[in-house]
Amino acid sequence: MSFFSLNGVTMRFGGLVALNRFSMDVEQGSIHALIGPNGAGKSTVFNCVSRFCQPASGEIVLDGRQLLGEPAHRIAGLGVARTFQNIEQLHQMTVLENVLVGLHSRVAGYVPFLPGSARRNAEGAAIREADEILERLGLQSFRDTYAGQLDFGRQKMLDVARALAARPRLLLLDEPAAGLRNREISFIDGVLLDLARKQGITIVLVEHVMQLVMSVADRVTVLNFGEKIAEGAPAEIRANPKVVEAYLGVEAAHA
Amino acid sequence: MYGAPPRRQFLALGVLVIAGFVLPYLLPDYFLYIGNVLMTYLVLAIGLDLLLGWTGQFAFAHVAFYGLGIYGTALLHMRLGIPFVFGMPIAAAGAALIGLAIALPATRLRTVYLALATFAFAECAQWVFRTWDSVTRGPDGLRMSAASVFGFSVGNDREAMPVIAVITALVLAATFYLVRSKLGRAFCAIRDSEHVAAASGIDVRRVKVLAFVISAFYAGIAGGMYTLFQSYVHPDGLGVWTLVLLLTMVVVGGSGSIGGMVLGVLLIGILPEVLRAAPRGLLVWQEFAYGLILILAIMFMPRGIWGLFTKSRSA
Amino acid sequence: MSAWRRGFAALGVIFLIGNAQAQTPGVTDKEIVIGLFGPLSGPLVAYGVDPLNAARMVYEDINAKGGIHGRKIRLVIEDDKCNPNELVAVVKKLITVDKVFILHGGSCTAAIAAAQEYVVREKVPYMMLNAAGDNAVFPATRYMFGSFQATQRVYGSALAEYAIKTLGTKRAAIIVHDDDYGKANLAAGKAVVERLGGTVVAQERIPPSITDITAPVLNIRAAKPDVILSGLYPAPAVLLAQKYGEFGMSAIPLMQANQGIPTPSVYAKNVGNPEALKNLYHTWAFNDIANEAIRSRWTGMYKKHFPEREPGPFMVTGLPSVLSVVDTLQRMGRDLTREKFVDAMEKLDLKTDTMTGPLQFGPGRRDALRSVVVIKYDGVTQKVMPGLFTWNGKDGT
Amino acid sequence: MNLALQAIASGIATGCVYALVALSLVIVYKSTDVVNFAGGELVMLGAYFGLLLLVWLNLPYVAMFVLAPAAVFALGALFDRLTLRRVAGRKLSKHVDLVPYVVATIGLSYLLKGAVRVVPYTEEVRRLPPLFSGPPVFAGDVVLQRQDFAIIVVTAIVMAGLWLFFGYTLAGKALRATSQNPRAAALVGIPVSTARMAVWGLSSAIAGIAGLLLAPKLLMTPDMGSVVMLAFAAAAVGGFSSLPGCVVGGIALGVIQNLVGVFISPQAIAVTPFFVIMLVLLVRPAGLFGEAVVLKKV
Repeated sequence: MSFFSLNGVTMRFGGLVALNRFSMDVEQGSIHALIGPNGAGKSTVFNCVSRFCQPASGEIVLDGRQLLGEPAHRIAGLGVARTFQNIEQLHQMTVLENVLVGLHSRVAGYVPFLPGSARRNAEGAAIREADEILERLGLQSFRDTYAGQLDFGRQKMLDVARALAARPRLLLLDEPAAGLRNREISFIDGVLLDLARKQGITIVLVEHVMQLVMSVADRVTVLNFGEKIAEGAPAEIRANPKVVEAYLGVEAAHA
Repeated sequence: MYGAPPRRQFLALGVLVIAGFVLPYLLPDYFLYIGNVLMTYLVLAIGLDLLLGWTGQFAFAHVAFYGLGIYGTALLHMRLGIPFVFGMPIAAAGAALIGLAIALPATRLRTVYLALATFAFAECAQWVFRTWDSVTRGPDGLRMSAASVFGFSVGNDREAMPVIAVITALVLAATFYLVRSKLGRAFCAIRDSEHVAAASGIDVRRVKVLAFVISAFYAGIAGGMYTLFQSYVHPDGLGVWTLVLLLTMVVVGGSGSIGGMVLGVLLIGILPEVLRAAPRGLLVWQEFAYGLILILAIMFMPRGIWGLFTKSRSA
Repeated sequence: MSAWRRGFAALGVIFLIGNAQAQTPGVTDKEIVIGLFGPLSGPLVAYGVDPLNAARMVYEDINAKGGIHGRKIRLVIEDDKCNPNELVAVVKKLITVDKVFILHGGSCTAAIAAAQEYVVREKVPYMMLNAAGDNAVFPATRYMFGSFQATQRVYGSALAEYAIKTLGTKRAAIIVHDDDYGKANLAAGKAVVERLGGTVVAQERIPPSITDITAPVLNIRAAKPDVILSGLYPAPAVLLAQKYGEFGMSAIPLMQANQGIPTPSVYAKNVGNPEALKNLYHTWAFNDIANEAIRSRWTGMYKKHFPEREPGPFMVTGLPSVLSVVDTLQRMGRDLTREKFVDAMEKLDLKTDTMTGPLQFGPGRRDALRSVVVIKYDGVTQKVMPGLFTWNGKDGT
Repeated sequence: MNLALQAIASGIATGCVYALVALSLVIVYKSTDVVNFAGGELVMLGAYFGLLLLVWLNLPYVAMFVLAPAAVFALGALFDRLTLRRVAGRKLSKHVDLVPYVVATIGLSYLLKGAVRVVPYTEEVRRLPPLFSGPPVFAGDVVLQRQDFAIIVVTAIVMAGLWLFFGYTLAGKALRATSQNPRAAALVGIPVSTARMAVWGLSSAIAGIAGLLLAPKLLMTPDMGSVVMLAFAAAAVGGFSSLPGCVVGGIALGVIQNLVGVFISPQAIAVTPFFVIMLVLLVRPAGLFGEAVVLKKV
C-alpha cells in the first residue's frame, strides 16, 4: 500500500468526462510529476483531492485514510496542502498574513476577543514560524508587502510558502514554474528537492516545464483526455511514443 | 493583520470615552445629538463592513438587525421592565440569533443571489415592523420611554452621550482584536479567495456564518444605542434609505478598514449638516449631488478616502 | 454664517457667561426669531417648498407692514427632508444653537413625532407647518400644535357622514393605506358609518407603493357596497378610479379624501375615463375652490414674493399655520414668553375666508381644523355641496 | 371564480411590465456582471422623456415611441462609457466585485431622481396617454384595458427580438461571447468595450420602453422606479440568467400578487415579491431557471 493513492477516480462535468477511472500511486517522500496536454485533467485531480469537486466514483487514500469522506476544510488538517495554477493569492493581505492563513489549521481555536496570554502565545508562535518560512523561501524582505503587489515569480513562491505553513505531509504543486525565468526555475528546483529529500514531504507536481520535471521527479504519470496513458521514470517517459504523440498531436492541432 | 492592536488605537478610545463624559457639559444638545447619531452609525457601519469589506459577502440585511435591536431593547424595557444593561445585550443576541437563522441558508448563496435574498429579508422585516401593530405599534411608530442604565434614567443626548461613548469604545476595542485574530484573517482570506481559504483549512461556510452573526450582533448593539437618545422609532426609518446611507459611508470611507469607517461615518454623517449652510436655492439639488458624489467616489477612490492615505494594495 | 461657526460661537458664549438666561430666547426689542423648516429636498420636496414659501411670504408681508407690535419676524430656515433623524437635528439646532422663540415646521407626521418628546421637555412651542397626520396631536401635548388643514380623522368622518346622511347610502367600502394616515382615516370613518346606522362591508388597507390595484377593487366589488370611501394618496387614488371605471362600477359613488386629489383637473386627466368621474366626491379644507378670488389673492401674493416659481397645489397648505401664528402674536401684545405663547395659542379661534372652518385650539385640543366641505367634481366643474362636516372629536379615537 | 380569473388576467398584464424591466436587468447582469439598481430610474426616465416629447414638443406617438427609448439608450451607453468602464477597468480582485457596481448604480439612481425632481412639473402625478386607447375589452366577466394588451404584445415582441438578436445575429453572438469570456472575445477581434456599451444601451432602451408602457397604467412620479424591486423578484425567479425565466417570473409575480390581495390580504401585496425572492432562493440557490453557480475555475 503506497502512501498516497487514487483508485479508479471518475469525474464528470455535465457530459464531459474529465477523469476516467484514473489511478495513481505515490510513494512517501517522493516527487511525483503529473503531466499532460492542456485540458488533460491534471488540475481536476488536484481539485478532487482538495475536495472542491466530488468524483462520481473511485477513492482517494492518504496514509490509509479515505479523503473523499472529508469536507474541503479538513483536508489541510490531514496533512495535504496545495498551490494553485492561476496565481490565486490573498492579494489584499500582506505576505506574512498569507502565510498566517496557511497556518490556520494549526493555530488553536477562535478566541478573537480575549487578550489572554494563551492567545498571545499562540499568535506569537505562529508569527515566528511564518517568519521562518518566509526566510527559507527568500521572501523575508517583502514581509509586509501586499501579495497583490509582488512580481509574478514571488507570488508563485508565496503560494508555496502558504502551502508549506500547513506543515503538509503531502504537497500538491500546480505548475509552480509556469511563466518563470530560468534562474527562478532553478531556485524552485532546489526548494523542491530540499523539501522531499531533507524534510520527507511527499510532492505531487503538475508541470509543463519539462526541464523541471525531468530534473526533480522520481516518477512521472502522463494524462491525456482524462485517462492515464503512461507512467514511469522520467527517462522512460521521454522515450514513450504515446507521450510524444499526445504532445505532438496537440502541438500540431495548435499550429 | 496580526499581533496585538497598537497602543495608539486604545489611546484614541480613551480620548473618545473622556470626550463622551466631558462634552455634555460644554456643547449644546444639537452637537451632542449629532455626536450620538454618528457613534451609532459607526457601530452600524463597522458591523456592515465586517461582512462587506472584510468577508466580501454582499449582504444587505443590516438595517433589519438594527431595527430588531431598536424594537427589541425598547420593548423589553417598556413591556417587561428589563433595564438597558440586560435588555440591549438580549436584543442584540436576538438579532444575532436571527442573523444565524438567515445565515444558514444565505451562506449557500453567492453574489447577486445573496444580495437579493438578504435585501428581501430586510424588506420583510420592515413589513413586519409596520404590520405587527399590537407589538410595534405599527405605522403609528413606537414612542420609547427613557432607558434605565444602572438605575440612572437615560433619555436625552446629555445623559446618553457618556453611555454611547463607552459602548462605542468597547465595540471598537473588540473589533481591533477581532480583525487581528485568526478569525479576522479567515474573513479576509474568504474575501480574497474561497479556494485558498478552504485549502488552508478554513471552514468557509462556518466562518461566513460567524461573520453574519457578529455583524448582526453589532447592528443589534447599534439599535440599543438608538434607544438611549431617541424617543421615537418609525418603521419607515428602517428601509432602503438607511441601507444606502450605510453603504455610502462604508464605500466612501474605505471598506475593509476601521479607519475608513470612522472617516466615512464622519464625512457622510456631517454632510447634511454642512449643507445647511448652502444657499437655499441649491438645496433642491441635494439628491442629485448625493448621486454624483457616490458615482465620483467609486470612480476615483476605489478604496475610499482611507485608501488615499494608505498604500495601494494591488499592483 | 455656517452652522459650525454659529455652533462654536454658541460654545464660546456658554463658556463666558454660563447658562444665565434671563430673557425669553429668540425675542429682543426689535425681533422675534422663528425657526421655519420643511422638506426642501428629497422625495417629499413637493410637500415642502411651496408651503414653506407661503409661510415665508406671510411673515415677510407682516414685516413689510411694520412687524408685530414693533418687532420684526426673523426666520431661520432649515431643510428637514421629512427624515426623522434630520428633523430632530434641525429642531435641536434651532432650539439650542439658534435659540429661536418658537418652531414652525414639518410636513411629515412621522418625522415630527420623533421630535415631540424633546420639544415638550424643552418647553418650546411647536407649530406644525402642513403635516396633517394624527400622531403628533393625539394624544395632545402642551407644546405641540398642528393639523391646520384637518387630520385624517376629520376626513374619514366627513366622508362617512356625507355618504350616510346626504347620499343616503348604507353599505360603505373603505379603502385606505396601511400607514398612520390610513389607520386614523379608517378608524374614524368606520365609527361614523356605524354610529349613523350603516355598515362597513369592506375595509381594504393597501400599500402606498401598490402597482396593481385589481385585488382590493375586486374585494370591494364582491362586497357589493353602495358607496366607496377612499383615503388614498394621489397615484393610488387615480389607479382606484381607473379600475373602478374599468369594472363598470360608476353607479356607486366614489368619495376621495383630499390627499388623493391635490389638483382636480390633473386628477381628471390622469383618470382619463369620464365614466369614472360621473359619481365623484371629494373633501376639501380650503375655500379657494368655492371662491376663485381667494385663490388668486394668494397665488398673486406668492408670485410677487417668488417671481421665479409657479406655486404648486400644496402652496395653500402652508397658510393656516402661519396665519395662526401671526394672529396669536398679534393678540399677545409685547409681553412674549414661550409659556404665554402656548396659553394664547390655546385660545386661538381664527375664522379666515381661506379655510372652510374655524382654526381652534383648547385645553387638551391640539388639532386646529375640524370642519371640511365636500365637493362634487365631474371632470369639468367643481360644485361645493351644501353643509360643513365637522368631526366630533371622539369618533375613531 | 371570476374573481380569481380577473385577478389572474390583470396580473398577467402587470407581470409583463415586471418582466420587461427584469429583461433589462438580466441582459446587463449577464454581460457585464452589474446589478443595475438604477434600472427603475431608467424606466422613469423613459416615461418622462415620452411625456416631454409627446406633450411639450407635440411629436406624434410613433416618433415618441422611437425617440424616448433611443434617448434612454444613449444615456445608458454613456453611463457605461463614463463610469462603469473605469470601475470595471481596475477590478480589485479577480472575483466579481459587486459592491462598486451597486454603489455606482445607486448613485445613478439618485442622480436621475434628483434631476427629474428639480422640474416642478413632476411634483404632481402625471400620466402618459396609452398606446391604444378606447373602451376596455370584455371576455365574459373578465375585463382588460387595451393598454394591457399592448403591454403583453410588446413584451412578447421584445422577448422574441432579444431571442433572435442573441441567437441569430452576428452582433448578438458577439455580445454573448463577450459576456462569457471577454479575454477570448477580445482575441478574436470583438471590440469588448464597445460591446459593453451596446449592451448597456440595449438594456436601458428596454427599460425606457417599459416606462412608456407602464406610465399610462401605473402613473408617473419621480419615484416610480421603485418598480425595479418587483423586477428583481422576477429576475430572481429566472435565476438572473434566463430570459424566458424572467418573463415567466414576472408574470407569475403579477398573478401571485393579485391572488394574495384577493385571497389573503391586500396588506400582504407589498411583501409578496420579497417573500417570493426568499422562497425561490431557499429552494434553488440560483433561481428556478438559473444555471447552478460554480466557483470560477481554479
